Amino acid sequence: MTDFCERLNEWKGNRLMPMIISKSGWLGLAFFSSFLLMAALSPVLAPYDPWYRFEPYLPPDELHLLGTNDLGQDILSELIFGSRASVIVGFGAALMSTAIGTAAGLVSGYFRGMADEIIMGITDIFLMIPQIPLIIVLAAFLRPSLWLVALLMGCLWWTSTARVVRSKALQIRETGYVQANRSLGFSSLHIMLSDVLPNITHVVMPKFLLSIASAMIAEASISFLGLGDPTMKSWGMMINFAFSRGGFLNGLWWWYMAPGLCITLFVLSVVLLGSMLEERESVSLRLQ
Amino acid sequence: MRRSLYLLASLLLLCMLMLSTASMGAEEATGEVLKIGSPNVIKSASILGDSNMGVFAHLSNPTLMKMAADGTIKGLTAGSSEVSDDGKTWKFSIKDNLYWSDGEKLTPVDVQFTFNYLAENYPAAGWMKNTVDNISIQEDGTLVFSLNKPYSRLNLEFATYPILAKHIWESIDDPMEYTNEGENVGFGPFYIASTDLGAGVIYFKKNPYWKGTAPKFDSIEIHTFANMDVLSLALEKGDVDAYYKYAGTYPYSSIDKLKETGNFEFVEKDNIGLIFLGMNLMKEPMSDLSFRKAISYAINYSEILKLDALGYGKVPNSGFVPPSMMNFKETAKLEYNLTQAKGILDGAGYKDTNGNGILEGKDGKEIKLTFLTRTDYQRPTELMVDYLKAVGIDSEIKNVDSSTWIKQKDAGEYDLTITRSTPWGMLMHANWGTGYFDSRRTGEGVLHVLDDAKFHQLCDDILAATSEDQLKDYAYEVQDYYAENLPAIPLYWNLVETPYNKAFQGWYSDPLYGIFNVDSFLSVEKTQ
Amino acid sequence: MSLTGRKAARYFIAIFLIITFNFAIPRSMPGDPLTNLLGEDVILSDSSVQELRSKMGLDKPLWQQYIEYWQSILRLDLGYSFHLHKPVSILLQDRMKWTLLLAGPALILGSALGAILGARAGWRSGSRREKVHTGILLAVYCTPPYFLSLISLYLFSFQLGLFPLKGLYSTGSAADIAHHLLLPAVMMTLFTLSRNYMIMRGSVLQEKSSLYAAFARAKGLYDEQILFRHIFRNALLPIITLLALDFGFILSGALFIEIVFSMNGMGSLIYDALLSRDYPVLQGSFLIITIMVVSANLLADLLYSRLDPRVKWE
Amino acid sequence: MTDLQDFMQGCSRAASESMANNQAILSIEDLSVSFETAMGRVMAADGVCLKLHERETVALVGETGCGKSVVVSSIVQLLPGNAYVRGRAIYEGRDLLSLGEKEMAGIRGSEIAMIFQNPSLALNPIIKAAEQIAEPVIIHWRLPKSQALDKAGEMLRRLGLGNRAIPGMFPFQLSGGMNQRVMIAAAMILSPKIIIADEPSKGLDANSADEVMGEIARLRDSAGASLLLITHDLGLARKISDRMAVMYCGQIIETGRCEDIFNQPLHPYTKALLNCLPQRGFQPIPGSSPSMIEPPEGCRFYPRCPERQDECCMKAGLQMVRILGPEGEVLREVRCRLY
Repeated sequence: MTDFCERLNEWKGNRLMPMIISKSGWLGLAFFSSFLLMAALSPVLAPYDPWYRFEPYLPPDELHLLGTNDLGQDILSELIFGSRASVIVGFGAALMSTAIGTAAGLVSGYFRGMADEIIMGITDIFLMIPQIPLIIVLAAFLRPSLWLVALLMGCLWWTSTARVVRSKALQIRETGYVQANRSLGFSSLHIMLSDVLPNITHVVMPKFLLSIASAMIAEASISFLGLGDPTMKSWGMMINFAFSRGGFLNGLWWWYMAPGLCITLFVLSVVLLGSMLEERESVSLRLQ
Repeated sequence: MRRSLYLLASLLLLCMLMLSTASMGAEEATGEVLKIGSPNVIKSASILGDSNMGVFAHLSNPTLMKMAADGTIKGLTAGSSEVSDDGKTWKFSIKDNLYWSDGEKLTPVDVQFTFNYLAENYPAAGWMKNTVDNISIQEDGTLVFSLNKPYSRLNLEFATYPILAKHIWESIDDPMEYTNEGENVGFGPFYIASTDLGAGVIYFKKNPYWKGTAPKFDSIEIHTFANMDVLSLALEKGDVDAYYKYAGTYPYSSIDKLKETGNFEFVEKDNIGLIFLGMNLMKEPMSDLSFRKAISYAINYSEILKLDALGYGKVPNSGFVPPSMMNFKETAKLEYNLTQAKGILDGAGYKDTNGNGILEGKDGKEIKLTFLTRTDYQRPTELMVDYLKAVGIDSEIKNVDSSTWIKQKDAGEYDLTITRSTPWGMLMHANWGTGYFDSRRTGEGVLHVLDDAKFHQLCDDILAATSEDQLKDYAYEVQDYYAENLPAIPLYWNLVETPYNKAFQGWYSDPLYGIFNVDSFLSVEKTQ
Repeated sequence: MSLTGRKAARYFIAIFLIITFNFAIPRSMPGDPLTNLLGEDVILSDSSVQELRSKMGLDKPLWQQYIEYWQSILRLDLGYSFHLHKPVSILLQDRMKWTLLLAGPALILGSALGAILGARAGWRSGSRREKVHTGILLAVYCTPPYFLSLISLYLFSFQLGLFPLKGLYSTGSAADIAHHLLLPAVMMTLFTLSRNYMIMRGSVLQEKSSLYAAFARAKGLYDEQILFRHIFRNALLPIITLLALDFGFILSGALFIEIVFSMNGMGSLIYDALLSRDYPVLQGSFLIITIMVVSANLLADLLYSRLDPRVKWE
Repeated sequence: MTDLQDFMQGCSRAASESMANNQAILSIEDLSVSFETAMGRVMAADGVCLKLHERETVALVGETGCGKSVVVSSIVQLLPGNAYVRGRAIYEGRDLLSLGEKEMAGIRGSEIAMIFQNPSLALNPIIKAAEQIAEPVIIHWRLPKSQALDKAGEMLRRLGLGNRAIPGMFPFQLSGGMNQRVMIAAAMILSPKIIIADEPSKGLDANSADEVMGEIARLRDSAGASLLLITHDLGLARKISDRMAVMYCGQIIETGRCEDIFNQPLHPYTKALLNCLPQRGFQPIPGSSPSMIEPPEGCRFYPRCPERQDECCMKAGLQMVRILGPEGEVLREVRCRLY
């Protein structure tokens, strides 16, 4: 987010600028990796089994650093296991939406003409589908699991990635090396994969990270509506139970502040990483 | 450019502060006001179309009969009620000191009109068409209902339908869709002056023509809250004076906080309704009695009581019916005994051959029960899944919203579900909770899973019973039936806690409608 | 076909398909308007259930319902809600009034302030004040909307008692309504503000090091003159498209705010209609959302081509 | 030493007189610019001294990346944030480098104007051409927009872009040459005293480059302004400028009159540069320009200099040798041990 590596209009050195990470970039990376670690090593890190029941509504003490919830389960262990849900939903939805979005954007940007028209038509439609009812519909049909929520978000949010990729593909399509390849008779699939795609990745990466962030916020909001996955610990569900089982009123602020803070920090770290990539991408673009 | 921005921001802040102070002192309504907070949000101002509005409207349009604290049925609009020996003719005398809020006198003709009108146009009263032949009025004004078959609970049913004014409702052809956000004519101690859906408030005013004991208040306001916590905050801050929830208690987790403030008292009553584990008896393995018995031993009742009801209640009997109901019979207490549960399962042929801790059914396949749950019952369901796993029964939770729950429950696409019974639900059909199990009756909240002929016969006998002790024997028979066959396993019998501000006293609670009844509003007053 | 012809065709097909979706989504949910209508204490005989179903038109085959659905849309009759006992059009009118009263100023103020503050932050990035602004708004951007609203409700309404606890109004006077709507409107503004601030800041950061900005400076423009005469218009382009895309988010954001502050606007109407499978209300409100999103996109396209002549020229 | 004597006789008397009497309008004294980057401190300019007299055109030539643009940009403080500038640039008695952004903005566009190299990028794509030309008038003279637009229209006519449609068109609708003229119009509209042109002919085809340079020269003469031209096109420099300064790796290694430098280049690098011209056989200079982070000690051209000697690469004492004319005016400066 800082701009210290402003372009050097005179310095045309051919040495590639080494990986420069701003201060906030480091912060984002640190938080991001610590949350990933927490998700991966939850069983090791968590002091207790999150499903084991102690005394309910215990305030934080040395035994339970964050106290216990309405079923007496240790909130700190729940918090640590909750990170898994965010990681699953975040990465699942982001991977899904980025994959579909990139494919759609690539095809419509590269082929233009009728393909572009159809795909852009579809994106218009997808933009207008109200999301919450779709989630309730699917929650009713299939057993509502985090994978389902991630899948659904993936199918709904590829439109913005598709638009970004399409505009980039349109640009790259006109560049010399693509025209050259086309004149050499390479198949358009080959050209798309070997030439256009690599140049698009630095546009897709920030988008990928930002969709992780919005997927996590959406998961928390859906759980707040009570439609989350009951078999899996998740921060959204913790907040939902905290507010529906008297945590808010009885001033058990640690019960809902801890997951709320975790969501914000995890999303913050992802956004910082995303914008840092964008920052580097915009700089490297201008240095060419 | 920057100066204008700061100007804008400071202006915004200023008007924010000015506004918050300006309307601090919202002007007090004239005269003595009693404000009641309720989580039962009304969606439309339709007395017969909106179930919550219907409950509140009982103050302006009282019912014919009422249920006394001990569960017996007494007259409210009716002076007295009597039934013939063969149970086919009912006689009700109507009190003659009741006047509508527009000055008209309430006459037996109004009552006759009400029941004919409801039988015709109100779906929930559709049963009257094929039970009541005709309603006639004798010269001395008593109403005579002649039925085509004995129906022992007619007076109980008449404790739920509001009496409507003939001169107003005869011109309304579809009562379900009739909404009136303005003044509703009523003959109770208060009448509905207006309903403000935007603010979620119903305003009652004193009925000028009310002849009975004079109420101590000039107006009553029902403030509905969508968010329970906000309602608790309002109660604490004194924005509302008392709390009322139809067929429900004040959330146990918020009770201590109210008690700490020191200016609240609680009306505590045994709940006729209860939380129970519903089972799909139409499907293996739930249809197997020994499997159900084993499950009944696998449940840790004291823990569920402690976690879900915070101890406000007691461990239930296998007889399902709570002690607060009429003709209660003490049946065997439900017991948490893991070894017993495993023993029964083993005896019944549910083995764990591959030793992975999950039992296989009689057909050799591993049992995987579907636990259908609604958002309000997620916590008890989580506990249940844990208890079942302890005895080797695997189950997966299917978390759905209420409409989906109703649909999939009616289609039998579940093995277990945790749901509740309301006081009126327990009294429905042949009373003592039979309405929930009799497979011949459908409804949103009922499970209709019991198609055992013996049970059906028992229900019909109750409906046709003509004398009190006959009803008593049948009641015992029903409770023994439950104890033996366990069609459903009650989780706990809980208490209904209704807080009210100490500044008011004289609350009176009845099993059906809690504190929201005519007698209560006549006796409650500001403490001196 | 000419450019506008093709664009119009695309929009027309999109609208047609979405309206069909609006018909299909409610019906694909298990249950129907009757399942959750009468309350859990009512036992019905089958005959009265059939009678109610035919009154609601649920017993007709699906394709017939679909044709009647289109006929009613063309007649601009949105049907009748059996749950709220009111014609849908009246319902939508007064609910939309409240949501617009809440989301309207938030949208306008949020995006305007977001654009200006974001531009200034992008222009003066690195200064201490800008770092503080960006930090706060980034935190708001990353918090789930409902969570922040609940905290603010607890803090301002209960602890400090500055604001009422619930509802759209209590006495109905203008000051009272404003008093009720102020906190939720501020929260909505904050969310829109944080979204636009982030996007604008990134966009200005990118535009600020362009050659035309340097040339503008070489022409003697001083500091913010460069920003607002040159960079702002270029940086505004991505904001416009994102605002149109964001429209759906604004409405769903309003849903959470309405639930937290227990206000019955469009958000809670849709949420209740969903739970009670109130088809006419769902179809009506989805139609309104579709119209608003489509018009937002049209407006964005129009504004975009007016602001950036290169689009028209293509 | 022989080149020196030849040079002495070669100077024509008339040329030196024209330089002597008019004052130096802009004098850059010991200007050093360095950039703080992650890879270390980049010394883009090192101790640059250059004088620009009234009505005079000086061409600053050198390979790309030798720091020409940095020197020029630093005069009007258009360097990016991480630049660190030392030295003075005296203009009308004031040191431009120490002025605040407010006063600097007052000078830019009205007294010192700059023309950028890449016209289609330097013009705002979504603002009409006429408006961008009229902007300095609105900013500096506070004239209403209509009057400013008229002046812009007039300016365009003087640059041969007279037809009606052009003022209303956008930069992306005009060709490179036309855009360049729009930029010249914007720079010259307030008839500034100094014009700085940063490679105006770059990216244009041959004849439109000549046309553009012709326009610049014509406007310069009519406004009586002095021109500081940055180019790597030596032919162009010879045609249009009076004096020339050759830069190499952040340092000025030779200045003098154009004709003299073309006829008798003194510094080995200038010779090598001239040999690169097509008419002299395209002889490339061996090796590549040194890094500006750790420039070589002593003479920076030492690694590639055909006439290098041992003491050339010694650290100390490489001074700018001045060769004075009969009245003491500076005819030639060269930074080389050979002289």
